[in-house]
Amino acid sequence: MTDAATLFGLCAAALVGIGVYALIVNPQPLRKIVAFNVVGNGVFVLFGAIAHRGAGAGWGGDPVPQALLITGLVVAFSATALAVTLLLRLFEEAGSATLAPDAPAPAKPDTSDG
Amino acid sequence: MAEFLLGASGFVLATVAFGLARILWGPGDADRMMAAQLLGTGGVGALLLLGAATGEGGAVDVALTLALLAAFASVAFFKSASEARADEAADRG
Amino acid sequence: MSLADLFTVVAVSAGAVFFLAGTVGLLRFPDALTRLHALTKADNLGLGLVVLGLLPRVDGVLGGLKLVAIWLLALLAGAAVSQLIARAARSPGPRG
Amino acid sequence: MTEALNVGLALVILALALWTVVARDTFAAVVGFVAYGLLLTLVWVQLRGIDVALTEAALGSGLTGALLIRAAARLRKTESAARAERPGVLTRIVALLAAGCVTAALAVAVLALPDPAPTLAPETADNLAATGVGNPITAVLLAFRAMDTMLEAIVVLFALVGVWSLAPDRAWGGRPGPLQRADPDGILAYLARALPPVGLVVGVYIFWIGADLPGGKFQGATILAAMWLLAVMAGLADAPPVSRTWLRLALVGGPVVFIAVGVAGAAYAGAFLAYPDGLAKPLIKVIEWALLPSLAVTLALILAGVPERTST
Repeated sequence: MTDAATLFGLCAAALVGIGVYALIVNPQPLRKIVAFNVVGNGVFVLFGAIAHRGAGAGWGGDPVPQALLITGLVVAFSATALAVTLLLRLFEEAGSATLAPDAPAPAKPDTSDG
Repeated sequence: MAEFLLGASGFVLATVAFGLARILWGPGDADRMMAAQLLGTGGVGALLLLGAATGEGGAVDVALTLALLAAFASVAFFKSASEARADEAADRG
Repeated sequence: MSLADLFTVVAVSAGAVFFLAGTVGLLRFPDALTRLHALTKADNLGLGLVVLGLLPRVDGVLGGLKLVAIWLLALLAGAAVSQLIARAARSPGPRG
Repeated sequence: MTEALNVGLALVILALALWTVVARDTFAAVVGFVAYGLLLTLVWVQLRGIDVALTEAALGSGLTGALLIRAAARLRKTESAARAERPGVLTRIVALLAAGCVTAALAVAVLALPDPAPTLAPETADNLAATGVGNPITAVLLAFRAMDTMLEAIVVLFALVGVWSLAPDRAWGGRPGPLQRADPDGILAYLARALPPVGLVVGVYIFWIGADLPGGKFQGATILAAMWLLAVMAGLADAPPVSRTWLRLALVGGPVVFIAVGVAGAAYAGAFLAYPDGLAKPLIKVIEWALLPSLAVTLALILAGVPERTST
């Protein structure tokens, strides 16, 4: 039977696949951000499984990849937060949150702030 | 004993996972938040049992962090729900 | 099996039953407020019993304090969140 | 038994990931994602990465969840317009093929991983004593790979600069986020009074034990940031105007100390970020103490959002 590292490694592979599909198919930007996070989590779990395989010296995992994972999680959060803020500003400014080039933006009288 | 704790952890986890069906069914946002809240509490319980079964002392600290931030997402939900209502009221004039 | 182990088994099992009850309530009860009722009672008691069952197994005072703190935090969060959710569910609007 | 638990955990996580894709309602998808982040914490415990589990619990399911839920609730009005944009069958088939190929390639790679696995654990163990800290992950973050951590702290700061640069001209330098109306007797205000003192203790505790046990500055800082945001959401505190000098100093303090220690290392120990013999532990502590408040303020302000209200 499979060990935890292989099991979660395969689970991570599936997560990346699910995320890639969602990233392409979902038109809404917020859904794309979520999908991007699913891809990212898949990569992180895969890396964590590799760290777990490298267990040694009395530790449950290789500390070097685990430390890099912490760095990765923090950077992923920063990127997600920036993307979400950008999206909310777009919505505030344009009245819609779409990536379509010729989206029928609702007419907004002159309340722009330059 | 470890086997029992592990089994209990799996049982609690499986139970609250079924509760996730409420996220699927809804019908309201409130129902979905409830399912997430139940998963939060159940997750903390499962984590404590898991830590006790494997002798991983740090699991308690993880559970502590989860319990501390359990309300955070729900508070954000409530604030944005009330903001949205205020907006709607303002739109209607 | 020692007495402490027996205590753990009984308390943790009881806690698991409460989690089950909470889930059944969440899935089967007819509307948001009754579901909330089932949920808050069950998950607070469930976690409380799990914590109680694990208390004899901790080493040191700090470990026990942390376990109790987790339960108290969950109680506080549960009480606050259930009020907030109930208010959101009751207020008029297209989505409750 | 462990195996059954792991298989169950993996299946629920995959089901939730699928749900975030197929759910019609964005809010429902996002709540699914929050639950999924919570379960990932359990995965990290099962993979014996307690430090990572702590980070995931604080950042992944805590702050990210609040961020996405807030955004989904605010963007609800755009929902119906977006449904009209659904891509055609051809796009879906191509996407499915692409996703399948990626998954298959990764799965093959996972099954073909070398045995025994390459590991740096023995090297870390051999050199741990030189750093004076007991938690190998802290040693990696602040001694062996300190450059990564320094750049990471700067990246987080850049993210905040990015958020601020989205401010409309009239609000530049003002307070971030909408004004929160406080209800002093409400349950939210009660929660925001009761929780932060506990959170302060827990956050500093997680930071404090990070030298020898799982924990550290990122996890501690995230908890502190969350507690402050709770007080802001309850209307008990207001975000400061982003042009305040003390705020700017608090933001850059941690990275500046980190860089200064690095430059001092270049002067006295022969390499950037090298620690002189015997001084490793005190220097690591200086960096950690400087980074904790900076990271807490930065993370909190990233979540507080774009400056919207001119300071008066």
